[in-house]
Amino acid sequence: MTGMQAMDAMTQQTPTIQHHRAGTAEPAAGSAAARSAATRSAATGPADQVLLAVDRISLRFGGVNALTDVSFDIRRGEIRAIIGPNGAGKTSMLNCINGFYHPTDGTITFKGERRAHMRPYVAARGGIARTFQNVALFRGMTTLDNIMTGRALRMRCGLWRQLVRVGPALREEIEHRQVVEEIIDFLQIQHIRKVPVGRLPYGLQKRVELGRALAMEPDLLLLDEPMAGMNVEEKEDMCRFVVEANRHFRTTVALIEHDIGVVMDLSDRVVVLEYGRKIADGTPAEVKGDPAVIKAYLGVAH
Amino acid sequence: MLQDCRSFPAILLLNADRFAERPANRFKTRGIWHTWTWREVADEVRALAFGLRELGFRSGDRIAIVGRNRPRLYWAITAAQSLGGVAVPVYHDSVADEMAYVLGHAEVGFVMAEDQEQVDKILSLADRLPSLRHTLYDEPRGLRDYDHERLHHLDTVLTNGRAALERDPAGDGTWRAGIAAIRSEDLAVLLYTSGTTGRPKGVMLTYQNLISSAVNANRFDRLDETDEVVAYLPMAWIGDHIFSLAQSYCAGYCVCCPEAPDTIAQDRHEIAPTYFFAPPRIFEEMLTMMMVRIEDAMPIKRRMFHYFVAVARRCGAAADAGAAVPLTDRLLYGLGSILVYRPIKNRLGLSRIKVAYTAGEAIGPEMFGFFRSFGVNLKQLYGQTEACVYITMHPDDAVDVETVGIPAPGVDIRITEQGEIQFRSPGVFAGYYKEPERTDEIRTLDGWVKTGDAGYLDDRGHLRIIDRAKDVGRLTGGGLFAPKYIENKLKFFPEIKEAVAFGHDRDHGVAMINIDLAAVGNWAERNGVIYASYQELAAHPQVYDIVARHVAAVNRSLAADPRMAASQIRRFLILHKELDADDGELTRTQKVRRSFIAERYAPLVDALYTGPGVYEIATEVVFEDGRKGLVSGRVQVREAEIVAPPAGPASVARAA
Amino acid sequence: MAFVLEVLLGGLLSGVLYALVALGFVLIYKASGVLNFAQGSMVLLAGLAFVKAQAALAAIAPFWLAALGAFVFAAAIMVAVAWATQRFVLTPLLNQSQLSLFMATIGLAFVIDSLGQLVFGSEVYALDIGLPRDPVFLLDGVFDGGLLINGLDLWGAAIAAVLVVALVLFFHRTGTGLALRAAADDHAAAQSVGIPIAWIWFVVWTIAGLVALVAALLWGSKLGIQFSIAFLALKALPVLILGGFTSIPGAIVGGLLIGAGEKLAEVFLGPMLGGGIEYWFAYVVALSFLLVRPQGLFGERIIERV
Amino acid sequence: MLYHEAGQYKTTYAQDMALLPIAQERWSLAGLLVVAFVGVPSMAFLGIPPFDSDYVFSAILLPFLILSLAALGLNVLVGYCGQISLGSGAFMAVGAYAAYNTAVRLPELPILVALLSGGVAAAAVGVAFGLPSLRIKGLYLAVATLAAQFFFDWLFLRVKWFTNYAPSGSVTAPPIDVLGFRLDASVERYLLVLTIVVLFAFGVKNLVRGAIGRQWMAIRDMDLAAEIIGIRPVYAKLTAFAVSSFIIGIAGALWAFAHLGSWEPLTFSIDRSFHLLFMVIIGGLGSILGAFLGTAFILLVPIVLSRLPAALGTPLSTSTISHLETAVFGVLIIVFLIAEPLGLARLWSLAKEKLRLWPFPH
Repeated sequence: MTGMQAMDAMTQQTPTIQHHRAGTAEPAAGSAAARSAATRSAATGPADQVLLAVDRISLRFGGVNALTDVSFDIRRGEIRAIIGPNGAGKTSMLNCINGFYHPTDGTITFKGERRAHMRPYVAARGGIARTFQNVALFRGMTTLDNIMTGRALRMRCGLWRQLVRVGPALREEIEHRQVVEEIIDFLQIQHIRKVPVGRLPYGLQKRVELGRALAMEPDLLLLDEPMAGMNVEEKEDMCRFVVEANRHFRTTVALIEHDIGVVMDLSDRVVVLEYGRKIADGTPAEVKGDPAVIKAYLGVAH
Repeated sequence: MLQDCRSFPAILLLNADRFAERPANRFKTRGIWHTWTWREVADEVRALAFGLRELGFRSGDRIAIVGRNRPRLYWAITAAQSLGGVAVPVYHDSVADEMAYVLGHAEVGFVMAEDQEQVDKILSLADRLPSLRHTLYDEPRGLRDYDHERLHHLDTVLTNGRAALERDPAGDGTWRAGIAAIRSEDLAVLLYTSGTTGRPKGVMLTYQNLISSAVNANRFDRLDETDEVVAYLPMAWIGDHIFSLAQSYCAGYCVCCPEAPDTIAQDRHEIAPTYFFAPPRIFEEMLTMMMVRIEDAMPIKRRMFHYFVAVARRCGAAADAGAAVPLTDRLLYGLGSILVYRPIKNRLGLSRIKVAYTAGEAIGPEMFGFFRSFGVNLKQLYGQTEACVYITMHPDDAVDVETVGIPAPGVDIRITEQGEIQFRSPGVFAGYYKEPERTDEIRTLDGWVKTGDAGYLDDRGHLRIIDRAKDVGRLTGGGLFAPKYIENKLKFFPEIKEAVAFGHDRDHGVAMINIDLAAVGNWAERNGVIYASYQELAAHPQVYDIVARHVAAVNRSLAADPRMAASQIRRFLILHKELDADDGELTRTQKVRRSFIAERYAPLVDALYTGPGVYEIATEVVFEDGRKGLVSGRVQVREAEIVAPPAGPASVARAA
Repeated sequence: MAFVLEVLLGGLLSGVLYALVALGFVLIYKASGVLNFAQGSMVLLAGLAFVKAQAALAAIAPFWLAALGAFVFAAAIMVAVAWATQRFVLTPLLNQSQLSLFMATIGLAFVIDSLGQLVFGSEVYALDIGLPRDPVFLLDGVFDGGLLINGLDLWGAAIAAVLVVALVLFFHRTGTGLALRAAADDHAAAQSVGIPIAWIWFVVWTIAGLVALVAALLWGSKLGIQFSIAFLALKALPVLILGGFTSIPGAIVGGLLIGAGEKLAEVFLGPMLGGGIEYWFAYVVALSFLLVRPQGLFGERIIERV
Repeated sequence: MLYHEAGQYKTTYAQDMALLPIAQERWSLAGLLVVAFVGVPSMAFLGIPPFDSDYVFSAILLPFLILSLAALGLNVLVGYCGQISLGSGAFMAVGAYAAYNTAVRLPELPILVALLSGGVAAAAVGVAFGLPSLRIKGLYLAVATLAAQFFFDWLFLRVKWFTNYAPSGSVTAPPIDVLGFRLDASVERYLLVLTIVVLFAFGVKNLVRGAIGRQWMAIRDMDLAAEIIGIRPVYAKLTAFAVSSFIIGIAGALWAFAHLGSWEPLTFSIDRSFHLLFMVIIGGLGSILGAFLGTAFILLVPIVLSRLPAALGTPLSTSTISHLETAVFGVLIIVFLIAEPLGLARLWSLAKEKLRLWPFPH
């Protein structure tokens, strides 16, 4: 695998994304395969090592079954897509993974540990980061401060040191600022560094939110429709950032996305949900050919 | 001593000595400004030179510099020169084909690229560049997994260079001896000028060319090591090479590189440079920004602003004309300084400006006067790559927007019978690389260079430019038609971004207009005009009305000049798309390519001479990623108001 | 034993008053999501208006007519307050956070308290609407001497019961009532089916104002009308926490529990703690309750949406 | 307009994250501090009006500083962490009585330690009453803090131990000795209080612009998202309660010791809580400056109201004026919540931004 090939895979994404937006359902298997190979060679651990396994998860609210008996796994270093029509339970799935909801049945194994009930911040400590479908930034704070909050877990100085600030607290603050600046540079948001996020357009807010998640240096990054509501150019940028985050920061990614072109292009494997049940699981090409998927999803939504 | 130095590496060593701890470069990255002193720069350049040598860089090798302004890219130029190499800065935004031509023509063996984007571009051209041996890059992001056999991170090169230096105790001496051996007539850089037509030409500039121009210019404007500039114009452009490298080395001033394209204005504000160069476009953007924002201000503030702008104009005009300013105006000007001028200069990062230059295009007198009246020492200069920029420039005590000033120190000027401006100076280039015939076309045997511009020297010895000599045409009626002159007048209106005028061999003038989306969009917003696209806004009848008023105003001013009265614009249209360098309609320096446009939009030109009405047009456009598409639209041709020339004897053109 | 029952009954009956005020809170909270800190001040204002009007009318009209006139006058004042609140406080703060609205009602409470006292004076006024004040002995046969109950309290309980029934009928049987319930569930939906939110607020605040007036009459008959009523009415807050912010039955049950609880606590725990624990007992009970069951006895379970 | 920032660039993160990154602001603040620490006492010493009268210190400057401190503390909780509190009067009371009891029962301890004990006790109580904030939010919390208010009102009124069995319930603080000096004159107490207030203002500023401050604001702006990135709500909220109540406790102790000298049990009633809340809202939620502006404003209103009618030739009775004052407060709160929910500090920063952008609006 050479850099040249990896680059080809990257540059090929752009046209295919637009292809799909334009409505032609041409599979982009070649580039996805090339990219997934790149990912594997880049990953630290063995390619097939399972980072997170979801085993027979069910989730009920009152009488409603949000998820029924769903199982799948996420391997270290891959980009895993979760797709499905509206109301398929995709977001509920993410909510279970990062501790917002506690599944009624089933288990979640993360880094080899079976988890009982846990709060979201415990999941965060374990290395799970998350972005939201509707941007969930801290509106009263600047871009810089928002991303700095992503470092909260890693900042150790106590109240007293922070009160005095000079000395260890300032040193620590600067250390983390450096990490955050790398992310700002990576996401090309230097010009909005000190702008309160409430004033930013939607596309940039999504970028800042991704930045905040990356600042946690997570092992697993959950992205809930990272490209929803973006124009083509913003989508391209976001795709690039996700791929780069996956490769450069060695982050395993699980994402929900409606744009099939993006999904087919970015992801190594796809799991398809419908009405809270898993109906398919496999590489983009496999899933694409699956009759159940075509019936449930491709035939309907797009 | 500076006069003993024959090359930039030699000057760098001198500066490391004489300005050792003074800042040489600043670069904003990761949110803060990093500073390098001259001593540190010399050290980095030496390490880089050794690193390059380790990679096999030898005397006579070419290194292409591809990227935005960054200290390390500038250092690469000097490092290569210190080994007897030649730097070839390339426009970072050129598309792959353009770049392939330049890199191939210059036979570069090395490329110093900014980041992944540029590396990708270079790698995609690798097959077409047999001479290319190694590619270096500054910004490692995204490049980690690339094949690093012939691709090197600059950090690695520097480390290797330092290691090599350590291994070889005599290395430093050899290096310095090599620098001392560089002759002033050696080639320093190859700068490719895109020109308005044809393939780019490689302008060969020697150390002597660059250093003498830089020294003269520094003396002319009394620049020294305390000055600061912001480097933000393309590195491949002679202007940036002179301002951000040659003059900086000679004077010892500090060059600051902005963080990102989006932060240039903010970074300029933070640095507040003392020496500033910008094409009229930048000043135009500043002015438009100000006008748009002041329109949103409270009425009282708006009136205050306009009132003091008028005061400044009054005082400024009087002062520039050398007349006495009345006491009341002087007091008002003082008040205006507090309320308007200083705050605005502060906002624009111009508050410490000692000298600011504009060049490349004619600047609107309104705009020019505006900045000057605020106390910005804005001047014009006239220059070319072939002259190492300086041909003429405004002296501090005789600034006049109608002229481009007096010949720069060491420059001789003559006007030919045909009205073409020619010059001779120590800065005159060594020729076009591998194209002696094109060199001969432009340079006479006795060393005069043809500028291709038409103009004349006025009674004070100041040069006035009319247009490109070959573009100055004739109407069928015999009247002079200087399209650029007319276009510039049109473009001085903030709503008009570009204009293309036609009239040569025709019986009257016509114009195609590009509206300025920012200015017109703002107008639309304030007036409740709804539009979905540029195209829709451009076709809006009210927008046509605005432009029609401006065309009429231009016609009035043309009518006032007997030489130009005949060339008034009789019909105009507003183009349905923005002229774009990617479509070949503008040069990379954003000048309109009139003949290309005439060909591409031939149906519209015909329509302009047919009569008013609505015409269909479809054009091919190139998107940013290189794909092509069709943009079609309906374009309306309108009649413009014509002004009768002032009564008087038959007007005879004098200049031609 | 009789003593305990007596205390309990007394507590329950004063709980009726808490319940009445809490009812006002619940009505407003249900329909507009606003916790109306000014509910107590509305009780005070209604009481002051009634007393002053009654005194003025007593000179020219028979007792019952003066009382009726005063009632109409006070009701009109409450309608005006509802309108002004809707117009000048709620509408401008549309879409603001619950906390902002809550703090605004604190401001409103200040305004109502002070304006009420500026206009109607700030002394203690006796209030008489002709309710019998004779002691009543209940269950003579069971206990020795029976249970001593104030007749006023019984009347109060009866009136409160009638009011609750009337309200329930209003909400479940009339068009306006149904619309209000719809609006409480979903503001946006209510607006989209053409129920103007401003009108809903006005109606709800008017009803809450009338409930406050009834509470003022009962409370005033017992204690007189004075500034402390506004603060006493804050006791309705723990009642709400106990009963749930959105539940009418909760307000009633909670009111009775708090009323009985604090009387019992005062009598049996008070002497040990230095007395006067009525002052805070309700709050501490509510606070402890919060930790166990945050949504209250009858409140809806809060589901966090992501 | 007054901000000529061009040419001020940062070469280190420490500079970039400095308290006041703009030079002009650094100079203004330094000037203000010099006036407060040196100018005002010198004027008092030299007898220059209005600082020649004790009234200015005891009735204006001391209350202003101490209440600003309390508002600062409350702002940490309400403005930065988004947790409402109606019990700040109670926390002041805890601070005052804890300091009093420490001073009276352990007279050998320095008085500053007694003041500190007020803060510590208030912090402990604050954490205790903050515990429900882990389960409940918003309006419920308001009720919980109200409970604190009523409970402590009762406690200090009825449990005589706290008032050292003083027959009337009214207690007198011992005189303030600092490092062997007895601070009798109000200008001396002013300097003590000023020093404490300035220290706390800087300390709080350090906290809110550091990691813990970002945690508080994250909880305030979106608690679910805060939890997602690993912020423990327990820690963030309880530290906010602790820091806030500590400061309010100190303010309570100062109010008792440095301002009142002797006080009645109901000095720290719910009215005080409301006043502090108003100061914070009007001054500006989430702003250090706001605490000072809000306090100044709330203190000025009664002064203006008590003088204005007389000045206009229509003297009013005291009770009328006090009702008017209450009404004005109520109206102001509503007006601010509607027009400028972020208060005077927001107006100030808007003005500042206007000046920086001058003459352009954006």
